Amino acid sequence: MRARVLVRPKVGILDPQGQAVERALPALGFDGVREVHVGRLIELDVPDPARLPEMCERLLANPLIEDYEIVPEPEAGSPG
Amino acid sequence: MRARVLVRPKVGILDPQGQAVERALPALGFDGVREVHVGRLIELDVPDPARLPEMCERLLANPLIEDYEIVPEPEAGSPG
Amino acid sequence: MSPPDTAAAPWRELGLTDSEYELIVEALGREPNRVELAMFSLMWSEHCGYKHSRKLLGRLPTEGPRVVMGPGENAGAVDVGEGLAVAFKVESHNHPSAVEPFQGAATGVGGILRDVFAIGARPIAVLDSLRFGEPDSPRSRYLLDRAVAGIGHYGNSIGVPTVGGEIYFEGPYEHNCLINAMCVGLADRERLIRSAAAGPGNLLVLMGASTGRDGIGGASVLASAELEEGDEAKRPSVQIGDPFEEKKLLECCLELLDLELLASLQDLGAAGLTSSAAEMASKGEVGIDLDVSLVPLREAGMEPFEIMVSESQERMLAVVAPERLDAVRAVCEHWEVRATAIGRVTGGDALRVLDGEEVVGDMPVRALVDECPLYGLAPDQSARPRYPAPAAVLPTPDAPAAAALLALLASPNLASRRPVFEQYDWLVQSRTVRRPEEADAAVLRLPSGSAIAVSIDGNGRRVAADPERGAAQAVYECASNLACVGAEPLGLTNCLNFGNPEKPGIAWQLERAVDGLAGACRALGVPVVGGNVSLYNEGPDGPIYPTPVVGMVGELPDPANAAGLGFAREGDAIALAGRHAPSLLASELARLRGEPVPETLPETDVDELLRTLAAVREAVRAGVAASAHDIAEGGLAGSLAECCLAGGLGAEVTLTPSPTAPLPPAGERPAADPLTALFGEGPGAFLLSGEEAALRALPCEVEVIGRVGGDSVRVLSGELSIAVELADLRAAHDSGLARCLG
Amino acid sequence: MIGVVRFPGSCDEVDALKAASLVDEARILWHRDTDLSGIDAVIVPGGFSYGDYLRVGAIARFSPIMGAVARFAAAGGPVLGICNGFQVLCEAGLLPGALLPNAGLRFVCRQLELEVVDAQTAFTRACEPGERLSIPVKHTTGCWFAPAAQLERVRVVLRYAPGHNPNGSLRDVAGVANEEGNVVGLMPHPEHAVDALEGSTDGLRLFESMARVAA
Ligand SMILES: Nc1ncnc2c1ncn2[C@@H]1O[C@H](COP(=O)(O)OP(=O)(O)O)[C@@H](O)[C@H]1O
Ligand SMILES: [Mg+2]
Repeated sequence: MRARVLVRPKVGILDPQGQAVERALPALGFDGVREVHVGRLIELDVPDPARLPEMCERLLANPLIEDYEIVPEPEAGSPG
Repeated sequence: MRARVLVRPKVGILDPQGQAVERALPALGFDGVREVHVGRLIELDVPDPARLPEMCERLLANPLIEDYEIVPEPEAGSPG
Repeated sequence: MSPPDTAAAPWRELGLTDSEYELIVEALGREPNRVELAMFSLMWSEHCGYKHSRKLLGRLPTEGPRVVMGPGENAGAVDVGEGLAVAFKVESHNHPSAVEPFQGAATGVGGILRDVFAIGARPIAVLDSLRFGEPDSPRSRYLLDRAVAGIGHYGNSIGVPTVGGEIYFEGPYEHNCLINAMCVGLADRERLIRSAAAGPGNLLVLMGASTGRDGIGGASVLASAELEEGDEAKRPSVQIGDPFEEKKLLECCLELLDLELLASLQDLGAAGLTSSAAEMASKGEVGIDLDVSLVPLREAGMEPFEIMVSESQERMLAVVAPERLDAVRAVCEHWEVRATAIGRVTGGDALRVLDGEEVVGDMPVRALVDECPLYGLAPDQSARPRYPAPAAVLPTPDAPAAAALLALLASPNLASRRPVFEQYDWLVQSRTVRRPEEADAAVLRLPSGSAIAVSIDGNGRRVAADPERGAAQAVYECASNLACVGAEPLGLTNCLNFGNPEKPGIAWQLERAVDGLAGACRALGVPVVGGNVSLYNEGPDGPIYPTPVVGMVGELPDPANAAGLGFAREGDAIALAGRHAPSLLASELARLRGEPVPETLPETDVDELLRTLAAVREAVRAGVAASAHDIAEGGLAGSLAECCLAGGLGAEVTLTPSPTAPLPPAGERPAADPLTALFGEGPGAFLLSGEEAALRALPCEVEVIGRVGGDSVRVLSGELSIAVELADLRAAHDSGLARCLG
Repeated sequence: MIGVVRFPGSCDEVDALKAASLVDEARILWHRDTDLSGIDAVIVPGGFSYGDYLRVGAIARFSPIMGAVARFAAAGGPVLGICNGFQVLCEAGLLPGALLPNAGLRFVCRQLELEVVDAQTAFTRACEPGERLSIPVKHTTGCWFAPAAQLERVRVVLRYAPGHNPNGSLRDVAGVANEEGNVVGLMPHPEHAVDALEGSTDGLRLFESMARVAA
């Protein structure tokens, strides 16, 4: 199955990248953009999607400071 | 509206991060994972979702090397 | 003893004993409220209060003609002439790094940088001292990889070069790695600023990042009951570093000081606002009113105690005269640094915490800062920790000498540090005249045309063997590294990384080690201008090796003459300078053979060591020594191989050990058996290369033992001989650490 | 007069200023400045502008001074981007291609050898084609890349000498120019190779080239 893993800073964790983007946007004429957070996107073909959470905990995300979310990829929604 | 922007390396562009993840997984007991790509996830509240493509072209992605995809956030799927 | 009843006695959960709690009640004349309890528990912790170490630290010599600032300020400083001062300090970030090595190490660097610019010095160099378990453990390799990346991330991004450091891998650090970082700064002597708050009516201005719940950790037991079950787990206690914010803050603070807009300045480190405000008030003998409702927050709904103890990074606290506030704000706006007046200096003697109108904490400053109980140690040598013997690496204890040399060079403790220091920017700021692996100490030139040299060292295994002599040797090793580039020591900083001092065996290590440091500093005439203490470094298998890490700064008149460690010219004579008293006790070879830590180290002839240091220093300054390297890990053969590799030249050397190694008559160089002559270690000896007659004339014990030349290293030592191609040595030396970094 | 841009987060601007001062007068330009009058050449220096957050150079390219730098370049003014400055100029479209993470994914600080490919640009005029220069690199995102369609037209100025490519860049490219040759970007740091005590003086060649133009 092809899956997407979205990794983002945990709520309350400093997210300097998100802040930097939020501060840069007004200068480009994009006003009013709020709550910007920058994280990672990992896309992968996995033989056994049931093992994705473990893979996230151990490698793809840092559970101390990041949350992750597993999204089956739309075009490939059916189990591999 | 709350939206997600997924940014990934264009097809054919070197993705050493994806490769590194792919190489690291077998050692952790995750075999057979393929086609790993690592990109960026940007989540944000935008007053005017119509302007998101422009924001991506100009700032959030580099069109020379990256593709982007705009996804309205599930819980907030209705247009702002 | 009954199990701690934390509901009824929350102070226990916060690490305070019942009797300490009583003292607090006495000092306040009432029970502390939650805010006060949180603040006391941190101020009276080992980390802030130095409960178990303060008495001992008094034994270190801290005075000298060149000292500008001694221990007690955010960093120490020494005079380097022409109106300039060099500030420096080493600090540990061991526990945060064990939890999250990248951020732990990164914020360790961020924290020590703030200490240095808090006194008005521009950070010009970072050095790191790292200890991990054996690299065959995946966890050690992970910690190494991430910690090095974190140090690089912070230092590289902020534009301060990381010019040196050291790394050892030893079993006892497996569960408790050590991440110590040292920062060196440069300032006009007149510009240095102290942290004492002054001038009742002056404003307290918080600069830099907003305040979140970072690092609240233990104090979260105080959160009010309204918080839902399970919320605790969501509270991140990991501190995240933002070098970009700190870069702006650094430039902003230095400009504010240039414009003389600040009355005092203090960084926010452990215990956040609590410790910064309390320390500033205590040193200035004033009171402080601080309103938490004015503190810019990153998260909604933070309670006053959380704001007071948060360890959010990249923040500084300044005292500003009210009429200068606008000027301060203008500078901060230029650098895009947030600045908020959050309180003021008062004439009283209390630290008062306000939440708008409401007083939520009111404590005598003295009680917070000075009345923390100090404990004596109960040292007991018979309780000294026994450390398990390391695994044997050499195939046979009597492996041929050449095989032993190759194994030593390939062992992670001796192998090339290139895979690590290439991840650090060691050249930004254009001062680095001797870069990593080029010389025994990093050399940084000063605007005056002279230069400083810096080195950091501390071999825990040797201290475990003999805390007093081992600690003294860390000082000698730094001084030796400095001598090799022609530098004379000016001052020293140290970080005492030890186990639980409440255990008599650890207390013994700590006390002996401090005595060893103090004795060596006195012998060399080098004052201690600052340092840091990190105790309770223990894992399930026991304590770490006692690890005093010493950072030393010296000066040299002409950076162009700073010798490299590599042989420079074919045909040069190779001289052994100093009273080389090699011993295999606690050596790297003993470790590779799987020998346990011994229970003593040989004594050092300090008078001859002093003579040798001076002779080497002068030889380098005069250009008599084309290269200089001290004999340390790996013994004479290991150091010789390093000289050859660094210079890309081979060497031929003959040693004349005695096969039986009898005790020497008084005053003579002690003889060693052939193996010990090759690989034995001990302070005070150097390998110099240069013109033979000039080397022979050095005013210390000196013996010409061979010549530079060829493509191989050939050593004869009694019946033992080594002949190894340089290429094979290089392959071994290059592989050792690279292997660990995958 | 050579102007050296300072963004919040720049690190090597003082070093670039010192190096430039060896060949001409030089001063710092704050990123909010938009007036380049009196400036004969611009250096966009190394460092971590805006923390390199989001993508290296992505935020800095929108800072006020970059509009002025673009106009200055369009009018033929010489502009040199070093490391982070190179990344900014690529992001701003003043130079072809983009910089990707190093193949090894780690920061690399190393003294290495370069070969001059194009000695006709504003910053290599004092060099000989094929000349070797010893100049250090230090970066995490230095793997230069351009799509095939663009690649053939790119003016390559400097290459890593065989065996010296630290980041996996396409065709060993270390530096490129725009078509006119007045805008040049490179990953290595010539400002850190202007003093024998620090290891090399080969970087001076680029500054001397610039001085000829600026004069
Ligand atoms: N952790 C580190 N960070 C940066 N440089 C390091 C580190 N470890 C070692 N180095 C550098 O590598 C070189 C060799 O280190 P080492 O063998 O420990 O020296 P010595 O034997 O003199 O103590 C020195 O220049 C040192 O500063
Ligand atoms: Mg040494």
